[in-house]
Amino acid sequence: MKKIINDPSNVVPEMVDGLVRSYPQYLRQLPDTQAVVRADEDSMADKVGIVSGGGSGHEPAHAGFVGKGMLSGAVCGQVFTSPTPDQIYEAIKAADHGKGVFLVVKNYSGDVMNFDMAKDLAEVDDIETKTIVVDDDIAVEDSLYTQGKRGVAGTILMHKILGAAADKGASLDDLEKLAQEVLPNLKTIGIALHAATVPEVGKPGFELKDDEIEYGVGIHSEPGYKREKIKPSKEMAEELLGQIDKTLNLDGSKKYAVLVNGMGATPLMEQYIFAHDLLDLLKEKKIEPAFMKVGNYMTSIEMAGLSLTILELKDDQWLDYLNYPVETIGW
Amino acid sequence: MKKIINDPSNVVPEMVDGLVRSYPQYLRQLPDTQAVVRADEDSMADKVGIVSGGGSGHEPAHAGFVGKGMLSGAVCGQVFTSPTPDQIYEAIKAADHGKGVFLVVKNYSGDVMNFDMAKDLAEVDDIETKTIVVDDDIAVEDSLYTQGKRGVAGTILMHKILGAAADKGASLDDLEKLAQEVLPNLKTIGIALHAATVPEVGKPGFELKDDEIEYGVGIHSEPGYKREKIKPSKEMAEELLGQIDKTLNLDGSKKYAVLVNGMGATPLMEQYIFAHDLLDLLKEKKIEPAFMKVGNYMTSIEMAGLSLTILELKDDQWLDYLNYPVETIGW
Amino acid sequence: MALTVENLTEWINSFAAKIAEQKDYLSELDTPIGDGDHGNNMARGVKAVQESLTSKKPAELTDAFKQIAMALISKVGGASGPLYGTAFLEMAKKSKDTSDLTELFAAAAAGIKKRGGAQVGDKTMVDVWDPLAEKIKAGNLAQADVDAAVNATKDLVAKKGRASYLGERSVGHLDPGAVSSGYLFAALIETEGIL
Amino acid sequence: MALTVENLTEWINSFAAKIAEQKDYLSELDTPIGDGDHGNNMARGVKAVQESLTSKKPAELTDAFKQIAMALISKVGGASGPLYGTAFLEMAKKSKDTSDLTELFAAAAAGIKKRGGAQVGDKTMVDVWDPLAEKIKAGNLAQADVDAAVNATKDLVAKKGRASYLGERSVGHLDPGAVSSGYLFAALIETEGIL
Ligand SMILES: Nc1ncnc2c1ncn2[C@@H]1O[C@H](COP(=O)(O)OP(=O)(O)O)[C@@H](O)[C@H]1O
Ligand SMILES: Nc1ncnc2c1ncn2[C@@H]1O[C@H](COP(=O)(O)OP(=O)(O)O)[C@@H](O)[C@H]1O
Ligand SMILES: [Mg+2]
Ligand SMILES: [Mg+2]
Ligand SMILES: [Mg+2]
Ligand SMILES: [Mg+2]
Repeated sequence: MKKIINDPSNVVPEMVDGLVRSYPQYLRQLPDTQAVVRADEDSMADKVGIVSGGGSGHEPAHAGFVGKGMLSGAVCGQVFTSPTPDQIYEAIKAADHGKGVFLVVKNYSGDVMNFDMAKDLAEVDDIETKTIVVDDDIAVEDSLYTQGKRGVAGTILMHKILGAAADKGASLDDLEKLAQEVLPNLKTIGIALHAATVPEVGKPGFELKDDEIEYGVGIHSEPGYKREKIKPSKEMAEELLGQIDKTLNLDGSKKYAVLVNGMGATPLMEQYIFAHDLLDLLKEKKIEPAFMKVGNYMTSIEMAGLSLTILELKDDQWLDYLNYPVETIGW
Repeated sequence: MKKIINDPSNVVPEMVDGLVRSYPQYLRQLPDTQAVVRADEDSMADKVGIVSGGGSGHEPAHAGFVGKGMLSGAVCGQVFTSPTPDQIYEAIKAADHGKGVFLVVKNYSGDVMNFDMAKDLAEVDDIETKTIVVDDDIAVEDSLYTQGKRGVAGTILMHKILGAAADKGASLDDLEKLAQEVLPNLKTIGIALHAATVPEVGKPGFELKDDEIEYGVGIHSEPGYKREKIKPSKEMAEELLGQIDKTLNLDGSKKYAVLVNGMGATPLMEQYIFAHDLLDLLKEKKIEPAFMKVGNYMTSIEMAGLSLTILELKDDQWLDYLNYPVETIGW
Repeated sequence: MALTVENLTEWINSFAAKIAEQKDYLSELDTPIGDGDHGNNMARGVKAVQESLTSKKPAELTDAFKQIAMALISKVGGASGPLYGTAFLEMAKKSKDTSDLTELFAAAAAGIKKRGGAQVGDKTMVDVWDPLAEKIKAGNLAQADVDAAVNATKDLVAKKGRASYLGERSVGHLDPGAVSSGYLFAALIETEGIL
Repeated sequence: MALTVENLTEWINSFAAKIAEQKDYLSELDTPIGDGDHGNNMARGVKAVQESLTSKKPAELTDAFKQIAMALISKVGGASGPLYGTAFLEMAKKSKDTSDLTELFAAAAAGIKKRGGAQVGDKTMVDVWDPLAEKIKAGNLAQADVDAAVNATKDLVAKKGRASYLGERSVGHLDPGAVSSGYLFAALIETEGIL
């Protein structure tokens, strides 16, 4: 393991410190926590707060999306490990400005349970909270009897849409309704060329041979649905788009937002090439994305690979929300 | 070599196509070239154009900094290879709106010579051009008898400052004066954990052992000034800051802008940890950066490592220019 | 055979020692079917538990359980944090009325099941807590039962937690949370005069 | 012994063949002391030159040189593109007055020196162009001279181009641009009736 770090067990506090001190205009760290909230207190007045977070290692998610027009706060857990309820609770308190707090949680047992416990704590304080559990990763079969699909890069689009709506004055109930409407239309699927190394673990989460790629990986080196020899970008784009097409039934008469998300170690060069292939394939379906973004948004430390997220824009307002101006580090 | 690409000899056209089609609101590609200019034509009216560029592989540089308030155009050469004069010339023509065009060139023999030849072509058309050759990389000794220092990540701050000045109506002569004043105060030094692989070459530019790092590398896998066993981030920060201190004589009574720049494969987690260590060291010198940014701006494909740029803000206006709003993909 | 603050502390210290010793092993178990952090998570947690019990000696059983719960909840994170935390929080609640281990463990096991929604057979720590709480009730908990419960998770298909993403591929691997829970019960057995 | 469009084309085709053949070798030379692309750059360039000369057969020497220059300038990129381009552009200019190789090569070598600012001894293509232009003038250019000029770059410290960043560490490596230039002169020698 070769990393620019000090003590592997201290990466999160040092990282959060570096982030907040580099960007004091955006972020404030809550004392004795690894939770951050907007520095711009005024921008939260009279608005529903939005709090997200999860394990660290997904930078710029989630702290990089804290700011006017997007998240009110983010809680940074240990690497790939859900933050604890006490810290989430602190973020909820700081994000509450009398209108309640909406929680955006990625669907992992740890996140769901810890945010749940934090919710219980907030209830004691009479802070009203509601939650959306994002499960956009179609690589995993959904089932009532399992944890179900994971929450991955699509979460960023959820943050963006909810953040804009909250900034425009949506109530906690409005946000819950909006989140529930958006969620079934939000689908993501990823691919890895090599896995991430958690600093405290010291070796990659899984091993791929020099010519192997894995389809359907999660953002914590969870295994995917198949492993294959490396292929040209165009064929990877075909595979990922094909999977999404199966669930969204892509259709040239509908509007879509597209996010090509780098996993951390994959350069923009490759992401743009993939975007080129993807746009060609979409064109064959007579689809021009109404909104598109390419870059590192929900990473997996230094995993090489990318994910493709497509959101069917059922409502034109969602597009306005995606284009709504924000003041954040990472958007 | 494991990359998300198609034909290694076709990465640049596919990348530029993907980039421009993903972000039509920012960029327009000039026909039959790999040069891009602002989509927002109006924002260039009556202003001096600013054109930069160089070899590809540094994404988001330079095309990602094309947009209102920053560059007018960027020319994308082959990977790590200067673009050709004919393409630079096309970008100059498109960027010229009657007030001339200012060229920002990184100090590599190829870039300098190709931009020079383009300048000759533009002169025939009576388009006035002036040039700054950025040579911020202090890893290389300066000398009249050599190519001198290289141009690296500091170039982004040069783009930002000149872009804001041009947007506020600076003339070609004003820009030249400004660029020449900024340049001697702009210093960068980098570190690599592993080198980049040029797609057409297929193997890394140099080999580092599993526990080795190289100080002073360039952004094309140029070798640095020493190779050592990996150290904690804090000691790397000490080394890099120490080198910059030697040339800038850092002083708590002065103002500085700081850029921590990821090389492509180094995750933000590590960059923020480095920033944490750096800010601690600066604090010992009673320095709080007046401006700071951390992220991937001038990359070297998928090189792992980072660079540190410090600009002494001799003039408060430079700080205003750094904070001036822009509409670009990458800033 | 009675639960006291002293033997509770002894039990927990013994559990903490086992976790510290097996930290790497637990993370290794979590690598093929999880994210490789279970050992680190638990080690961080039990260290905080010990610090809490040392810096503020609990007077009552309820305080002791609460301190343990809060330390685990605020330091473990991940999935195991709220689950272990809930287990001890439920024991804290129950200990107001009784110090009977049968009732305490029944409450803890029920709490884990409620918090995580897992059932016996889902290849989670529930597969250890649930049957071993029954053994405590039956008054015959032995190390062989612990080993049996832990080892039984090997052949199961994971239905909850990260391992569930693997589906059938999770078969053949022990569940890390079951293994760490096994240490908790092993430590209990080894603690003189508690059972 | 006269330069014609025909033997110029033959010379350039022979140069192009050598470049194509040695593409990987040239990039390899460019790896320890450069960025590993010289072979690719040159291969791209000479391919464009051949395409240009095939698609539009030049009538005059000047046109031929100009086409070659423009193809190189617009396709090679990097440092070698403008340098080779300048060399042929200077030959194009000079060829309006004369077809004497001595004068053409003197103009080309001067152009390269001016464009890049390098002198003899800086470990660049100048170390091939400059002495071999002199040999042409002396009327006794031979393959041994080419080899000597190219090999002499091995012991030099680079002062210009990317290799200069290495300083002393550039010693012991051939300069890639010198090697590719060597092919140009070797091709000239092999071309019947041109020298
Ligand atoms: N829903 C659940 N119910 C019960 N136990 C669970 C559940 N989800 C996970 N676990 C337990 O947690 C263990 C993993 O803990 P840990 O690795 O610390 O957390 P994470 O999975 O968040 O990395 C699993 O081995 C399993 O025993
Ligand atoms: N200033 C210069 N003057 C003369 N020749 C130069 C100069 N700079 C570079 N060269 C030549 O160019 C060659 C490198 O070309 P190439 O690899 O194609 O370009 P780049 O260095 O831009 O990658 C060197 O080997 C050297 O011969
Ligand atoms: Mg975890
Ligand atoms: Mg090059
Ligand atoms: Mg785990
Ligand atoms: Mg080269």
